[in-house]
Amino acid sequence: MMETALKALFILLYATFVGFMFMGIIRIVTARIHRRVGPPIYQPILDTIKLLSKKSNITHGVIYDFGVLYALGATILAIMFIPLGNIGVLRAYGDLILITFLLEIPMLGIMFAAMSSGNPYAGIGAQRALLTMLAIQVPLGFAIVALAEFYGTFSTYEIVMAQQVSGWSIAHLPLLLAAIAYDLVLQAMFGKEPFDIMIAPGEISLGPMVEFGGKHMGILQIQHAIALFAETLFFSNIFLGGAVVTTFASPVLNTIASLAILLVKQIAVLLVATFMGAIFPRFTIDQAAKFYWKWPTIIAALGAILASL
Amino acid sequence: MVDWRLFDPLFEYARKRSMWIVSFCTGCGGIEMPPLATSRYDFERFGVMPNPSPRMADLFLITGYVTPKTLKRIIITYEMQPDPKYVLAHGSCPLNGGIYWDGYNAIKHLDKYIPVDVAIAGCMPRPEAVMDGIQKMMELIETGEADGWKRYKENYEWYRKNQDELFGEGWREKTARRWIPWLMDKKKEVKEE
Amino acid sequence: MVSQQELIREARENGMELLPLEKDTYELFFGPQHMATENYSLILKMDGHRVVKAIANVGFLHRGFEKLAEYRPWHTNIALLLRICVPEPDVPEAIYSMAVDEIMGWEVPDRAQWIRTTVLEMARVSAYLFWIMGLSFKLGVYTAGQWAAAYRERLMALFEQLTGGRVYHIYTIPGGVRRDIPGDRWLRELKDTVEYIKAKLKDFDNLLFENYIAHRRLEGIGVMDKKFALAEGVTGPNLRATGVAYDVRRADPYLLYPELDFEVPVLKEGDALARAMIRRFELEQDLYILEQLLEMGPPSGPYKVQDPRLKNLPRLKVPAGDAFAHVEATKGDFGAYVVSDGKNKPYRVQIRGPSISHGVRVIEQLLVGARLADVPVILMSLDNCPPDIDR
Amino acid sequence: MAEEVKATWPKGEEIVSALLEKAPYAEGSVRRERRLEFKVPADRIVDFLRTAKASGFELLLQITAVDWPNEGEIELVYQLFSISHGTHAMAKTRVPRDDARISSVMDIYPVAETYERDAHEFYKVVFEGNPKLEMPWILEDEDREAGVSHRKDFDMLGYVKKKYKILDRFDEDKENYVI
Repeated sequence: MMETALKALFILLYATFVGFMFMGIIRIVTARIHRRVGPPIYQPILDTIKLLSKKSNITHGVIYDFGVLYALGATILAIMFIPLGNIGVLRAYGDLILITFLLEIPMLGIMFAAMSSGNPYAGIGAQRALLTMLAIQVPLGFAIVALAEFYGTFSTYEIVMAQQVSGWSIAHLPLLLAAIAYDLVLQAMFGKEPFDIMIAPGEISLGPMVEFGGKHMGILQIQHAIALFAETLFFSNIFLGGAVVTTFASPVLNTIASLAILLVKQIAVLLVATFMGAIFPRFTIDQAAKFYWKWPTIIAALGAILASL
Repeated sequence: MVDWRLFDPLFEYARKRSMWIVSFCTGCGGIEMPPLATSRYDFERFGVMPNPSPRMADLFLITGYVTPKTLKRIIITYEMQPDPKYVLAHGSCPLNGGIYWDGYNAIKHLDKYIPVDVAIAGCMPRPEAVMDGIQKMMELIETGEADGWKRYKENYEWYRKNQDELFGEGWREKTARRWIPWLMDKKKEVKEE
Repeated sequence: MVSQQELIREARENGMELLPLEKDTYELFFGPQHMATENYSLILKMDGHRVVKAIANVGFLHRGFEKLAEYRPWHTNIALLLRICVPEPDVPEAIYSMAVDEIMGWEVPDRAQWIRTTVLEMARVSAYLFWIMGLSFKLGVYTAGQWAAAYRERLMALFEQLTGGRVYHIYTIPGGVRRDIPGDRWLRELKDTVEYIKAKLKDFDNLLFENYIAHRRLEGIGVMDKKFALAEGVTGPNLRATGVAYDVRRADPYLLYPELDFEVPVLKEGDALARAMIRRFELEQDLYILEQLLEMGPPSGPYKVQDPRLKNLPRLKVPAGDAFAHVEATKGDFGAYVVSDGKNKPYRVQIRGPSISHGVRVIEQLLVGARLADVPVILMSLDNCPPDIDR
Repeated sequence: MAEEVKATWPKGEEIVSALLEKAPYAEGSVRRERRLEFKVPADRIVDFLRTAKASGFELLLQITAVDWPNEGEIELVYQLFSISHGTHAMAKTRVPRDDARISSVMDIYPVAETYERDAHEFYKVVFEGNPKLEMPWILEDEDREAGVSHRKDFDMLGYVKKKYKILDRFDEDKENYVI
């Protein structure tokens, strides 16, 4: 029991820290593409500390406070189900569909809070977020069906183990197609262009987040950091082979090595998303929905069909 | 209970190094904001970042002259910001009216209406001067002298009196109502209470 | 901590009405505290994410220039009036000086004409780069905007060498320019900058003007036809995007433009994409004009009129009369009407900014039926500049 | 002076005489190349602009109001531009200062609505037929009520002193101040 609690705590701390580093990396890489120096890598941590230290002048009711915590809770729960190298708390129950669901519901929490704030921009942002969620379900579903068909299991841990034998998922054509579709979906989950429709600073002033200030925004920053970590980790696990290192005698060394391998893969996923975000304009919401229901869906469905053959 | 005062130095450091600007370019100084944000000057190095929402912003850059019409929005936006918040007035015009010292539609002394922490003189101040102002603001935050938001709370009556003298009583409601009759399809009269 | 419900109750108790909303629509105050509008406010009546009605609320930048100009001597007004158009402050300087030249009957020397033309073209290039930045920030492709603002800095540095000011130059004065070109080195640097920006145009094409998503975002929104555009007083690139080849530099030539070789790009579609493409072609044309000017080289001679009255500018008296002068700015037809009654101050100065027609009636009509996501894009594609309207 | 370079543009003379044939109540002249000038009585301005638009003056660039208190009149200058002829033209008309009324030209040039709102706000000229004159334009309500205008009799410095209670660099003894 004690060991499980310690493991959970470690995962949480590690995910938060690395997630913040990821946010810093995104900002630095974007700045370098813009030919700027960019902020220090620990800038998101400073931002969060500052936001948490601010005073709240106004509240918008219970749901407004609860929604943010709900989002954070769901993300923390999701990170527990995803296998992190050799460490895992609930990884045995880490069902593909469950994790996908848990990675999406933080958005619902943010939406609860946004809707209860009464700001029209937040309302529009929440509508856009809902429609984006609806749009990404279809390719996401097909991608997961492709995985499940190919490996014959829904368990993330088993998929990771199977990849140690048969090679990375993306080495197989059906799963490569599924990975491409999933990567496009990931762009919307990260909130990067061309699918940052729900925040769209130039249009609706950050959308759902427009009323959040101080502590609410601080908690959302932590949630965002953990979610970044969880989403990249999930992708690395199911498509990029995860990391199961057993070469060293010491389990500690094995853990460190697998974490390092995972980190490299996660950063690769992150960089692809950042580069895509830097060169594309933003879609409007109807164009994005049409796009998701067209190309990624076709690609993922093809993958699912090929996988089931 | 945790005594949060223990963490004050950490908070001050974080506040200093992460100032988010309200994206409200109030005058011609807005033209120097893009150069500041881009590769030649790049204020993101110091964690300064424009932010679309006033609810999560710390620093209010008054970039240039302020007309009474804008000042109404500035006051509302300033009051929406959560504490602690800082105001950096940019250019000669918020100081004493600048080139519009005899103009009927430019505010002469901005600090009568909202507290100003740092002012940068010049028209138009060069980006280097603005960077200098931001550095000065960082110093003031570190030493705790950037207390405009405290002054605004303590002397709220005085500020309120000045604002009401300029705009007339009940200007907030009047401004919110002003456009409603024109937005309706049938021109309706808005009741006066 | 006050909750929203309490605030609403308190408001009701105090007799305040909440905003009366019509069924199924809501009001959206778009600006002035908004990333897309900058000192300009749109009051939108929305149905879902479609705009039902739009009203432009202007006047956030009103400083009463036209009244202030009546209180200031002729030469001081240049330092005042150039603040009307912040992205290209040389335009108000030039039109005011041209109008005063006409009343005074001054023939501006060749060298001054060359310098004025060069400065105006440099201002056009920098304003177009600034506009690229605005459009790309509204579309979400921040990379192009960041690069455009960085290239603009090179022109700012050149302006600084020439005039001593980065943004506000106060350089063109009645009768010529304030001081001479600093030397050949400046000309060489200008040549380098022109070549540099010309080489970088390809990047903007890839990121913005030939990008698939950008085309999807821009095409088919904010469509104007020729008749509508002419009736609404639309000028500049916005008019040329509807198929009317009206460019002040060709229709009413001034300075050195009759001697220069350049094209006036015209497109027929009249939508936001056409307006964006016109501006991109014009940026290329402006760089070409600058190349021609540099090849021509500044003519020798004085850089301002040899007139004893120019020696003591504060005592300058302009004979009674009136004159209208206009130039082609990046936003459209920028004009000044100056009336003098023979004193040392203008009797009346009226500045006609192009946005007074784009930013009020045109935008109100183009926005009806547009999606909320298109509002900033349409606003930016018209290149609306609020200080023109407010003055 | 403008008169020195007068009448050196034959094409302009043609345009003016063609237009004056259709509108005999107006006076017209050529100032210089691409600058025409017309003087129109205030009650015929709508007819004149309709004729002008039909004969090629497509654009209305601005309506400028100039206050002449000594003559007790407000001069309205309609800045027209003709793309087909490539010339600018001013149509000048005068209305009495105390009762400044003129009919709106909105149905000829719809954009005139904006210019008329501007002239109404700052010169108190009433344009009959313009529905948006009372709509808030640039000035705030309190300024409108206080009578801010750009007419020559508006005491700007006094108003500034009253409104902002400060005018630091102003010396009342000086007739002309230079900043």
